[in-house]
Amino acid sequence: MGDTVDDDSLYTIKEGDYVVLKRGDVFKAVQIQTKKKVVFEKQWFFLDNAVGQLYSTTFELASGGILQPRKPKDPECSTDTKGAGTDNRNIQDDGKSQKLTRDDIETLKEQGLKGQEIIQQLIDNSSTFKDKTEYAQDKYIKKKKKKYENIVTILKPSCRILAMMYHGREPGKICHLRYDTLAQMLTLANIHANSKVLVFETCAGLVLGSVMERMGGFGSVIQMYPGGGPVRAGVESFGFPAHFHDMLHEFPICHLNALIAGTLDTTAKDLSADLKESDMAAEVKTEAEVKTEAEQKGSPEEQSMETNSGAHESLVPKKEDEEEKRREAKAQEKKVKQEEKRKKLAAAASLLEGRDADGLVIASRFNPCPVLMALLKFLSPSRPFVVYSQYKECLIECYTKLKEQGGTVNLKLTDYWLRHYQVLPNRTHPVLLMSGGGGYLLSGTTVAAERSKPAASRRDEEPAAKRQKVTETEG
Amino acid sequence: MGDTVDDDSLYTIKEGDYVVLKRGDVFKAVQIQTKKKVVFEKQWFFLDNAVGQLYSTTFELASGGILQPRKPKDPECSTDTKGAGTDNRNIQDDGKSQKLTRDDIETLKEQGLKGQEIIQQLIDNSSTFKDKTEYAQDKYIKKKKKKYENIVTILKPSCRILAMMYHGREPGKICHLRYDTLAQMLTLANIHANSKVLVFETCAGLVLGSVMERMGGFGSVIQMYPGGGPVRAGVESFGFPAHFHDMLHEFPICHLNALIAGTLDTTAKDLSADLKESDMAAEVKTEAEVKTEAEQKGSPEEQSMETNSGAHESLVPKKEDEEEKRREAKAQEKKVKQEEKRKKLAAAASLLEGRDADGLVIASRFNPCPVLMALLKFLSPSRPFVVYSQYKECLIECYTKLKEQGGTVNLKLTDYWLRHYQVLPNRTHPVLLMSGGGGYLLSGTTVAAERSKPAASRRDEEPAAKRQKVTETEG
Amino acid sequence: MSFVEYSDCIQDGDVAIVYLGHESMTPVKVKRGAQTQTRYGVIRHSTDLIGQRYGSKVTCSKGGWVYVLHPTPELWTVNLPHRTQILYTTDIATITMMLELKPGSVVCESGTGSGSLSHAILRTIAPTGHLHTVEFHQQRSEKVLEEFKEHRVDHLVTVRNQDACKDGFGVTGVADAVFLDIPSPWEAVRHAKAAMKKSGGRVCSFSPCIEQVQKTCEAFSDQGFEDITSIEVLLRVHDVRTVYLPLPDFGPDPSAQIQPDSTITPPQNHASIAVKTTIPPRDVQGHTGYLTFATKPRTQL
Amino acid sequence: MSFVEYSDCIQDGDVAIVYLGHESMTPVKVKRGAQTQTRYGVIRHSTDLIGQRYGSKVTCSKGGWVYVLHPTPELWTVNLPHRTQILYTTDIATITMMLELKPGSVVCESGTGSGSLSHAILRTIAPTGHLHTVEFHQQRSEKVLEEFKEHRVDHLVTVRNQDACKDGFGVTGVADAVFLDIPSPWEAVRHAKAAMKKSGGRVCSFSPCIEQVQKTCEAFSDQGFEDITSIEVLLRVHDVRTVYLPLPDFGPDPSAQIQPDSTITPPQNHASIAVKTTIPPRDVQGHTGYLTFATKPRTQL
Repeated sequence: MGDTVDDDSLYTIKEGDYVVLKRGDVFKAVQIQTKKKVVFEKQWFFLDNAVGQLYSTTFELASGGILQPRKPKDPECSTDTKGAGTDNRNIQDDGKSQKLTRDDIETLKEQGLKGQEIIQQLIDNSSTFKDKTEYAQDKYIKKKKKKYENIVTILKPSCRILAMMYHGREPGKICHLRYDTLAQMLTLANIHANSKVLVFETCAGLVLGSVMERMGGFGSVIQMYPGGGPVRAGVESFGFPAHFHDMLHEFPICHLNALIAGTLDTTAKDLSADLKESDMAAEVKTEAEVKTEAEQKGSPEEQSMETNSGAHESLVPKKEDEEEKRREAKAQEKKVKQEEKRKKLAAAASLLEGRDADGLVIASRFNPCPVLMALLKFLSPSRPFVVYSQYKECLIECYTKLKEQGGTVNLKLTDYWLRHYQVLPNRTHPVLLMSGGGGYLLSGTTVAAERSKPAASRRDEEPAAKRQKVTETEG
Repeated sequence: MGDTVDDDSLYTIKEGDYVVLKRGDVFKAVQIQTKKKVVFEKQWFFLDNAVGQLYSTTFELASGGILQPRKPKDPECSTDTKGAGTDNRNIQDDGKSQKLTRDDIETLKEQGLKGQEIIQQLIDNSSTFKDKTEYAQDKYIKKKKKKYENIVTILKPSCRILAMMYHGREPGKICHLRYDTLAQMLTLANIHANSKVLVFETCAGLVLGSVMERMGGFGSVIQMYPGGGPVRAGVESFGFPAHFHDMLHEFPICHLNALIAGTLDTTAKDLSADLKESDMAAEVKTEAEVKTEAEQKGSPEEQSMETNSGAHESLVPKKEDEEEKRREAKAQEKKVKQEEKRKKLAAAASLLEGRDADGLVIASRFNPCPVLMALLKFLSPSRPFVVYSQYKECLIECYTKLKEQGGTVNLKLTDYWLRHYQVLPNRTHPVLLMSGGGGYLLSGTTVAAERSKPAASRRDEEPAAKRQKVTETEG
Repeated sequence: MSFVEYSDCIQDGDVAIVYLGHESMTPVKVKRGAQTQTRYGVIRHSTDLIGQRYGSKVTCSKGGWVYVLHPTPELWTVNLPHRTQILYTTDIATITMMLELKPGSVVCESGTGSGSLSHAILRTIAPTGHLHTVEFHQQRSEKVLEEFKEHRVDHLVTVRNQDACKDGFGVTGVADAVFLDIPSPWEAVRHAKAAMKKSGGRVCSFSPCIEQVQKTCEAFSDQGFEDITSIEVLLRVHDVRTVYLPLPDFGPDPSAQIQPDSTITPPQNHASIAVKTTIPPRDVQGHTGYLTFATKPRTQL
Repeated sequence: MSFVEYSDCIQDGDVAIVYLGHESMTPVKVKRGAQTQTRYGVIRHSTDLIGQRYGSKVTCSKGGWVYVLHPTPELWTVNLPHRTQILYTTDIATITMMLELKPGSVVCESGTGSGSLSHAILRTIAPTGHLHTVEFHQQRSEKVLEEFKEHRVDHLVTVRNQDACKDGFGVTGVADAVFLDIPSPWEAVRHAKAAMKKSGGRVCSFSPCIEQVQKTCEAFSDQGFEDITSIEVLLRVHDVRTVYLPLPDFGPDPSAQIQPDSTITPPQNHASIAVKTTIPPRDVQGHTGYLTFATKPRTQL
């Protein structure tokens, strides 16, 4: 039987918590820090008052950036619309239908009117509102609400919320991986507790965090990372309990060839130069900085990045006499960290060496084919894998290579079509705007490796799918 | 003001008419020929009784393959369902719910019961029918109707009906061009009366016929054809009045290079060898045979083709003494036909030589890029063109080539998503089965040819679309 | 120039489409002596447009240049002044085929709206067909008639300012096809039937909401229409792009070092491959409306 | 073997998936001494299966061979005996994420049906969660419990044979998430609310028809649920193919003949190019159902 305790203390917002702010369909992940200004949807405020409140509480923004818990069941939907016209034959669009001027509205705001009240004022002062169709009235209110209502809800983070947040705010950071596609990946890779999963991603840590959430702290996750250090900003946003991090391992792919060849010596104190160097570079940086660097390497033009190298420079000591001591301490610290790193690498390597992982998830801006071919070697037979790419062509390459090489079955190249609906009395229809694409997946299952066999004879290994057309051949 | 005559004589089925048979969603194009057995949906019958009836009449199939006009408002939907269960909790599927055996049903048929009556018998003898949900009952009735109702409707052909017919029955013959995609092509190419349109297709003539229907006999269509002769089986099925054929011209693409170079001499009696040869080959064949051959050339494995080479062989004379005469007559006939062909070619060439066509439509199994690049030369500036391909990759090639070369604007690579709905009280939803894909279109507009300019500087000619992502460049 | 027949050269009084760049166009009424301001500078109608061939490149005063295109219903659809929600080419193309429109067809339409579909209908039914279009909003019906005149298609169309639900289409027994784009199409179904030929024809109703579709299907069925089919067609645009995908660096390959020929350089850290592909726009039109088609059978009188 | 934990080798009593070829699989209950007949010949459980590693190739008596796969909820979904319409992986994956399921989640489900979703839920909430699943059809509820035992997940699940609309889920205030797949989900909404934790949770209803969605949304709203969202997710499969496109023959190119080097042979009549592409299956699943999600807020008691 599961844990059915329903104790409020589990649901209380505490200082240091990672939370998600929500207004309408817009999300933002932040950490609760007192006296720290947060900017969300072009407004700034402090989260101090959230501490001690329960998760999922909605707050009103008062002046001075103060949050005030909103009373439950505020009359949110009670905007008085005074009847709707049945069509719009009598509406003339002359731009003069609103009697309130911009200045009037500013005055109302200064008088302390709340969003809801301002909207009511706008409706009362609109000469055309009551002639609009119900549909048009609804649209009008929604638009105005967005503009004048100052509320924010604080949520506990989850894979669902963070995936929707990244997709909505910063799709470029997660390779345009849409949340429903991520959902498919987690299921297709059979991610669950007590398994050993390999993850290769450049999605800000979102995919890694999602895998960890689904494993609930049971089992092991090995993050195969490119570049100077593992990217985990997205993982932090999940706000996992500390013990979740015990299951997380990391392995730099720059040692992958050595590992595969069996020449990686993790007992040696002196690891190959490039690892040491990249480690050194990574060590003196904060997690956030590493992330920034790692992402920038691949996409130097990325616009939305906050670069911040101040931390590094502040380490440079001011006084000459302290220099020596610091240098020594730093060297010592460096040594300790290097030893830690070595142990970590050794642990990850030993997890990989058995070549008995239970799942593989790839979602990156790298060409996926070489990554997939290298990492598949580490899976047990009869285990699922899934590769995401924004581009179908990349997965066609993977598919072709796998068909040539054998060792996998149930290969499937897919994408998904996500449609949202507006369900309202007499106004039900698909939402007018939809996502253009959610990316592509290639999924499959490993099987026992073949005794080497010419590729040509492989064709008949899998009974061919019913031929679809004359001029086509499978694979 | 249009022709608003609503005279029944226009709507009477006559011998020799090209018509379309319809049952449910299934169509078949046939010609009305008396005493000729027609096979449709696994049943055979004669169309003799249809002559003199009005188009859109529904017939019952009586014994001996005789058609009998159905009385209007036959109680089609009155199957008595005796109430529906609200869910299926009580249904046990033991395969014993139907008390009528197969033999019983055959007996009923022999007794002359009509489809509707047999279905009612099946319902009355089903122990589970009344416990089924309304939804399940509906499904059951539909299934049985399909099996036992013997009705057929005779329709006047149209682009809509023929496009749906080909897509449903023989998509391989029309390069899997879905009817809604064809609809887009006709509109994107601005097909209308009094224009001059180039068509290159290997879609059995369906695309050509659709273009002709939209031109209503006004203007000219030049069919650019590959291989031995133009394919027009699909055009015949439209049953156009004779004068429509006056606007139709044909040009074999094997002379295209010569035409472009200005070296095609259509006044010479002796045209280049390959044309003559292919003409000769085509002459002694019926339209249908030519079509068969032309299609088989490209797709030798096509299964659904009815090959019929009897006609050719029957021309071989039996008696020695008649041989001479026939040979002479044939030579004469050949000469006349050759002259006819020459004139036709000359006419088509002179239509093309002005390079002032108003539209271009390409839909074939050939790699479209060379076809498009060659045929675009014959359009006036500011005219639309549209290329269909089953494969997006082919149109990416066209797009890239056009961007390099210039001379076109408004390039758009598109496809379409077609969804059918079941609209029934409390059972409204998208149809559960849908078409996987309708193919891709590249459309655009010609503009005045550029003075030659290096491709590199072309990039800035068209203000770039908003860059979507860092690692991408347009085009 | 006319919307139903091409001309080679631009003439005084034409409506031309000035192509400014990717998805940026503007319609211009050509008038001797007039000027049009664009972001590339001024276009002088007398010298830059009149007498030029459609499709020509025109250099503006600031040295920038544009193309001048012959109008078509499809270009008009993306350039017309919006007075209402309009129908776009994807739906229009489907409607045109499924209503079996062709030269000579007589068509009824309500409402006219901004005339987007009307122009496409006129293009297809010319030169021998006729469009009866009904618009209840007076201003709009006047405006659209003015446009029909400017576009030289007014001889093919009758515009009526009335309510199709109450007053029908103003004609009886003449139409091959009827199109409805009004809030309560089910109220106009019997008028649609009355407007159509005794021998039958095709009808289409466009509605954004499924409840409208349900009521309309019921009305079609009640009025004896057959083959009632509701569909939805969505356009998907594919933007052609070349993308550069970095290749992962797995470090030195010990198995490769066995080879004596060490002149082969290992792959560079930031090597990448170029892939020609298409990407979808981030947000696309997810719904315009449902199209319900039906056939009016021969009426027994 | 268990559906919530991998094993390396096949043991007596396991359920294994025999992979026969593209989209052709069959589940097998492994039993010492038993045999399974396939189109490639007989598989002898004692020698061919027991003790073998999952994922191995097994040669059948006729010389043909198959792979034996470890069961997963996803393989089960495409291999299970259908006793009802079932949910497929595309909807299941969406439901799992949008209900925020994870190890430890307590979930209520009705109806159990053929157990397709149930197995996926159990996989995700193990080892510390629990599933309360309600099925009104007695035979089905017995059958699915038997399967849960065979799949070694019965310790994680309680199966109840009752009507969720009338009798609810048999638990109060314990669920993090509730899933409804019943003909009248709106009748079960208040029971769903009662089953859920005071602190709130997520709920989902799956319905094929839009009218069901409308009534369910209303019920959710009436019962104070928030963030009510209806979506649809469709799977699109792309079959990878190499296609050969013929090149057109435009005849001899006079401009090419100018070149003195005539050794270049003109393109052959039937030359073609190969293109690596994907094609869609001819017919695909066009609709399964609408998924309506909502959040139960904290209940003030």
